[in-house]
Amino acid sequence: MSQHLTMIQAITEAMDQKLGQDDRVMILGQDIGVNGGVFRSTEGLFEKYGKDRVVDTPLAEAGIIGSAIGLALNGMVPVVEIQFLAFIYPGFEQIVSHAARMRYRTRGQFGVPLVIRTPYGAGIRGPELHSESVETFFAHTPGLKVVAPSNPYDAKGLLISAIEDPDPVIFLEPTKLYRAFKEEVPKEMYRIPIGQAKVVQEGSDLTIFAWGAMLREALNAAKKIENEKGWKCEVVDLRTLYPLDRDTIVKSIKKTGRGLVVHEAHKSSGLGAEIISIINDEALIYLKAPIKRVTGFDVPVPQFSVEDHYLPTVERIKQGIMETISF
Amino acid sequence: MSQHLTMIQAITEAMDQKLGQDDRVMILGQDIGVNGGVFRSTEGLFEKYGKDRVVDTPLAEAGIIGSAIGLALNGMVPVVEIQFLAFIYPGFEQIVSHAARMRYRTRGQFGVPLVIRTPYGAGIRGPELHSESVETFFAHTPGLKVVAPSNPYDAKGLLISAIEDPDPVIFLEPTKLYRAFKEEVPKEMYRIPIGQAKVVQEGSDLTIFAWGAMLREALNAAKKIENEKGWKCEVVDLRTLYPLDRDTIVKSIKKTGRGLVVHEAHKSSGLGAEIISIINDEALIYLKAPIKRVTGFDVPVPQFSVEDHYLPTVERIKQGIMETISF
Amino acid sequence: MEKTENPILKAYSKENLPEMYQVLAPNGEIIESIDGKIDKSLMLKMYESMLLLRMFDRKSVNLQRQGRMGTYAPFEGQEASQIGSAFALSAGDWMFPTYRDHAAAIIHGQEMYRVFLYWMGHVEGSICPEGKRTMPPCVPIATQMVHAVGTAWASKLKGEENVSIAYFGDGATSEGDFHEALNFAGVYKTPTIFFCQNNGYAISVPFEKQSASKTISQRADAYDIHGVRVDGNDIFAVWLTVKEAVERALKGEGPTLIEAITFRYGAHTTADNPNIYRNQEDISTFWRENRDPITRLKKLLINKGFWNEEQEEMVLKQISEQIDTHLQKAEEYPKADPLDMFNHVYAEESWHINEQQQELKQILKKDVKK
Amino acid sequence: MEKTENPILKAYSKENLPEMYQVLAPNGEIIESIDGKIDKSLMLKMYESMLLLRMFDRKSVNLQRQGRMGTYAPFEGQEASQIGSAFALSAGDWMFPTYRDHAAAIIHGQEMYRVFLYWMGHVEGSICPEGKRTMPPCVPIATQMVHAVGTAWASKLKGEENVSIAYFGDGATSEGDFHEALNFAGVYKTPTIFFCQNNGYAISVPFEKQSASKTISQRADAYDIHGVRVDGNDIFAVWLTVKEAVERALKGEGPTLIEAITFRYGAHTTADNPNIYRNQEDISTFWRENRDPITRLKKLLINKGFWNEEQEEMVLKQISEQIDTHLQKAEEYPKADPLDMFNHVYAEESWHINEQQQELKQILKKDVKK
Ligand SMILES: Cc1ncc(C[n+]2csc(CCOP(=O)(O)OP(=O)(O)O)c2C)c(N)n1
Ligand SMILES: Cc1ncc(C[n+]2csc(CCOP(=O)(O)OP(=O)(O)O)c2C)c(N)n1
Ligand SMILES: [Mg+2]
Ligand SMILES: [Mg+2]
Repeated sequence: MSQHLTMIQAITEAMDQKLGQDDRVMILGQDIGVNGGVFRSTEGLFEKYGKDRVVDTPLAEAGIIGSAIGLALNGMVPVVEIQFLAFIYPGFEQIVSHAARMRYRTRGQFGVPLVIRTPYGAGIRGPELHSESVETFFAHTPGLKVVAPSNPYDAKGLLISAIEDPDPVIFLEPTKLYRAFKEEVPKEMYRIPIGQAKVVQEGSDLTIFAWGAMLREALNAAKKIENEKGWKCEVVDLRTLYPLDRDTIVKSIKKTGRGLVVHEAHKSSGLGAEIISIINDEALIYLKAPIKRVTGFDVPVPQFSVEDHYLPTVERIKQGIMETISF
Repeated sequence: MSQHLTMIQAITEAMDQKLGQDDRVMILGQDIGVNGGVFRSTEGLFEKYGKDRVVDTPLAEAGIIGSAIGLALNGMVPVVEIQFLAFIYPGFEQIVSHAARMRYRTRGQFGVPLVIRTPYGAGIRGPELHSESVETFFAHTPGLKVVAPSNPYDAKGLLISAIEDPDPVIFLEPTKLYRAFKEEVPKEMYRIPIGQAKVVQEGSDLTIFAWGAMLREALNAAKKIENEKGWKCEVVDLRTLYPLDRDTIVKSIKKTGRGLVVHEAHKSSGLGAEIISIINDEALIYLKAPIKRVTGFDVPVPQFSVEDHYLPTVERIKQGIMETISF
Repeated sequence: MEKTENPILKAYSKENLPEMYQVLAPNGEIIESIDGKIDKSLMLKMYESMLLLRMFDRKSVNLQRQGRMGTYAPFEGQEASQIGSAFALSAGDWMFPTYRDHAAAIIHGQEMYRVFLYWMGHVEGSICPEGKRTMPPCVPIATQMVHAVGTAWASKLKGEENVSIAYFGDGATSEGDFHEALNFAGVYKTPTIFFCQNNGYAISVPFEKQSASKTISQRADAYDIHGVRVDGNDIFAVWLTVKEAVERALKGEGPTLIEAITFRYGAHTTADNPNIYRNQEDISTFWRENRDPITRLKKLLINKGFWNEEQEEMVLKQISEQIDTHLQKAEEYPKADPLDMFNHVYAEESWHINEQQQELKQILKKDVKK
Repeated sequence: MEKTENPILKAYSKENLPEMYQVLAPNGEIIESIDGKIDKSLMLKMYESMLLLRMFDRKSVNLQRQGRMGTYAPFEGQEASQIGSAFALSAGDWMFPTYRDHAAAIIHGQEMYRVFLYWMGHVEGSICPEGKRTMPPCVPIATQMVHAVGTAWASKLKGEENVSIAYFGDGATSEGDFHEALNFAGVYKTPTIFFCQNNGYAISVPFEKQSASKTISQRADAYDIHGVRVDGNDIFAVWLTVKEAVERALKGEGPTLIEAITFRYGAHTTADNPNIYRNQEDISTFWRENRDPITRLKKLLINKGFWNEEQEEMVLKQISEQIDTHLQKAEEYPKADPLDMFNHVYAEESWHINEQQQELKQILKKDVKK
């Protein structure tokens, strides 16, 4: 059975179904209970599952994430919502020094099956620190997995996988896409494996790597460039940001010989750098041009009146494609 | 006038001289007062400058860094010591969401002239979380500068520059080198500009990029390879990790056509990736082989009985060089 | 749907009243002598300021609704707390407000048009007038509290007679930074005032879910610093309390934690729907009718013959014009230049930022040509 | 060189004594009835355990000096706190110790040879016996406190009759995590015991520089949870206090914050030189002579005729053998395989880690060939 859902609805449904199916699953966060979440991602869950399983927590991220680690150690499967990605920092130590390392230091004796969901990214006219895209911090931390869906279908399937994963998963939800469009989403539970990218559009002239909200910009730019120049871009949705799906990345580049990474995060030490390095390792001789990065700039994500200029635009992506192809 | 100093002595001297010269300079941290620092980097300063300028703080990194931000806003020049790099996480939010952004959001009205010094890196048989090398976190944060000296001379000159810098500087001190060797260090104050790498050894066959404790491994490997194979490696000490000195990186690669990055940090999204991406951008066509990364592995820095195997070794670097040259 | 009882009503209930300092009762009566402390002119200044800032706040909510401003965090109901506290400060004092403390900030020298610019997402919305120490609104909860320790500490070290005040909410008291700030201030006896507006809610979360502790002021004891609980809708009580805290701070007696009991009538921000988590209609009406900070002062002023409806009308007209002037200034303010985002990342220029600025410049030129 | 006065002596001074729970006085006298609570066999178990762990601790310091172990954090002087508290637990309870709490951990089921392995930097030094819930030593200060909230919360949700106990020091009380943990435990009334060993110092920093507050137990009031101050060198008082906290927790009455006043005789770790920051000789001698947890119990046992020097000698010999057996086991334990570092990063394998493991394998093979 199928239905049309926004991404936020797909996310709610994933949590709803896991809560229904598995007693160990709990949702924790600020305003996620009675209020149903500031983005309404947990709407109805408090009423349905009660205050012990859908928990309005105090305003303290280390407390939330740290106690979720404890819950996970003792048999629960906590799904934490952090209200915006930048507000994860007070809990950063708990993530990096504990969640990511517990299995390792106890040689598998204790694991932390924890999911941390958080809206991320710009483009919603948010106030300061509501638009960050710091996936690099987590993609540089062994022991974590990092996921970022670009559409409702993937969001549901990836979130179910994340909740079922025995290890901590940072689940980044592109705020801008929460209600941007609806899509066919199966009613039943299904899983999209963590660690697998997806070739969203086949092409032969150049590969665009993107994820989250940038995927649509990539697709738009690809369409425009095809109309204008006739070049066919392959578009790869990475979906999992750590560990990266190297095979899909390399295979595509070997085919097209040209590539471009689009991300919201700052350019310097953004994930684009890792993708380029993987290509450098595996497919250098296939390259007909440098892999271009079209990214957020190396400035703090600015106030929203200029955020659209901070973000990669179709125009900038197109220009990147042209420069790469005419290199 | 000159003297032979270890790196830790050079660091103490830089602080001593700045404290002596500039009333606004203060040192803050755990055990840095009466005790002179757990590595003795502030030895004698408490006695010389008193408890108001060399301050034993409570055990709370957000409190230390946050109040140092306030001190900096109100005219002081705080130099904070964090006892080990991994213990910076409780203060991570203060660094990323405040120190790095204050100048930006107030359009230059308020700056944060703050230095955060911290020992980093493995190889000292330290307990868990005493050996991290997470420079990436800071090198991905616009508004910060990141510095890592590899020798006593640079340590003193860079620390004086950092203290005089109007912006926040993360000053990473390779623990392993604190007392590893002595070097001629001028008695007088001098500065090494932030943002400039240094070609430590000229060569023509391949460039090795390194910093901190890895520089010596790089030099050792270069020497060995020259003896064994006759290949001449150029060795570049990056010294400043953010912003990177692109010109020096690119110039060297254009000359040698081959490169290798050595760092302690995990490979995935380590700084090596950014260096490779800069080369990809600027010098792809000069490349005769992929730029190799010889780095810490993508695992939590392990317990010390095996840490030497986690760290890049001369053997691994040599092998990397051979693979690159015979590509 | 479980709607939690309003915890603030509990705070106001008889049992709790004894520990809550009150001077001007909700019915407009003075219940503790203010002779020689608060004169007519100060009363009028307080009153007019509250009127001004209530109008400002309502205007802002409207501007957001009309799409002329982004999300906005209203403070209606909290005027006495913010204005009473700000009135107790001197010009050189350091103020660390949150996203909701525009009334305090404006009293302390911030300009209204800047606040508009801030919520319009302008890059220059966080500047305060030259020489002022009214810091930008702090967004990450509780983080500003340690800054106010640092600035106060520096004042003390330099022998400058200034205090630092940090504003924060009831929710903020759960964050680790709250604890670290109070503890540091206690250790270094910094002239810091921790001013908590306990409006009963952190967005949707009532204080009883935030902590098992009954009051916030009691936490001062954990650090052996001074703590006070005050009726935050009583501008006299707030002013007197903060004034005393300032004096204590300047005498070297260290920090004070103040819990001001208040209430926000409206939504957490314009993006929030309070009806989901509280009986918004009932509870706001109750507060407006029984506890309003402006009404109670008005009653006093009228009783004393200091004020009448004519004056009110005139002042409201002036206020309206004043706000419009600021709005005009904000809306006519040069549009933010996207290229500005590359400035002030560092004091000095850096190659990578310069190049990225050039890159965007080229793109923007192209856009214009099209 | 300023050497700060020992703040712990102050804590032990007359004025403070009233609020510090004591049962077994330093002179070996029982000052509060323990009838029906502590019998001979428990006393002897406590005593022998303290002997064992003191020997273990001294052995460890020696092993470090001989280069057979890495840096080590000694606990000599704190045996009553650690052992008394651990004795009050049940097998299924969750324990979150720090780097200094090996006595507690060993009583709660950790094996001595594992502790040796831990400080030898072995990759398998953090495992506890199958089925036990003695967690690895926590290194980042105060971070384990929230874990003990979480595990206790889960016990409560599952209806399991277990408490969780977090060990931490006086220094840890300054971290934000301390505050968040106590607050969360208060809100969810979790069966958590926060056991603070106030040994007066965080490395070199005396508690008076850590906070302006006089005690740590008083902080419980900030969260409306239960707080107690106990003589941490009095194993009976510690045991009774923790037992009561366990009962309270299991009755659903929520968490307890316990401040146990104690002292470490030695260095912070073997890398530390305490002479720099305190009159190590004077102060340790004072404590050893006047407050030692073992001596005072021994006095009682001898007075009661439960113990004599012969027994002591015999037990010490047994202990020494027992420790040697564990040491041998640790030293003969298969050397850590460098390739192990690639295991257990995730439950499932990942290409990048597998390849890196292969890479190192090749390098190691080469090394062997040479
Ligand atoms: C560290 C952090 N976590 C979460 C948020 C999201 N957030 C913004 S306001 C708010 C509630 C604050 O409540 P309170 O402190 O009572 O202040 P009030 O809004 O009532 O004035 C939350 C959770 C944030 N800004 N920062
Ligand atoms: C977050 C963090 N900051 C700093 C350190 C370094 N450090 C290790 S032990 C210690 C002192 C701890 O003192 P206390 O809590 O009193 O425990 P004790 O060592 O006395 O048992 C410090 C500062 C750390 N491990 N973690
Ligand atoms: Mg509030
Ligand atoms: Mg201690």
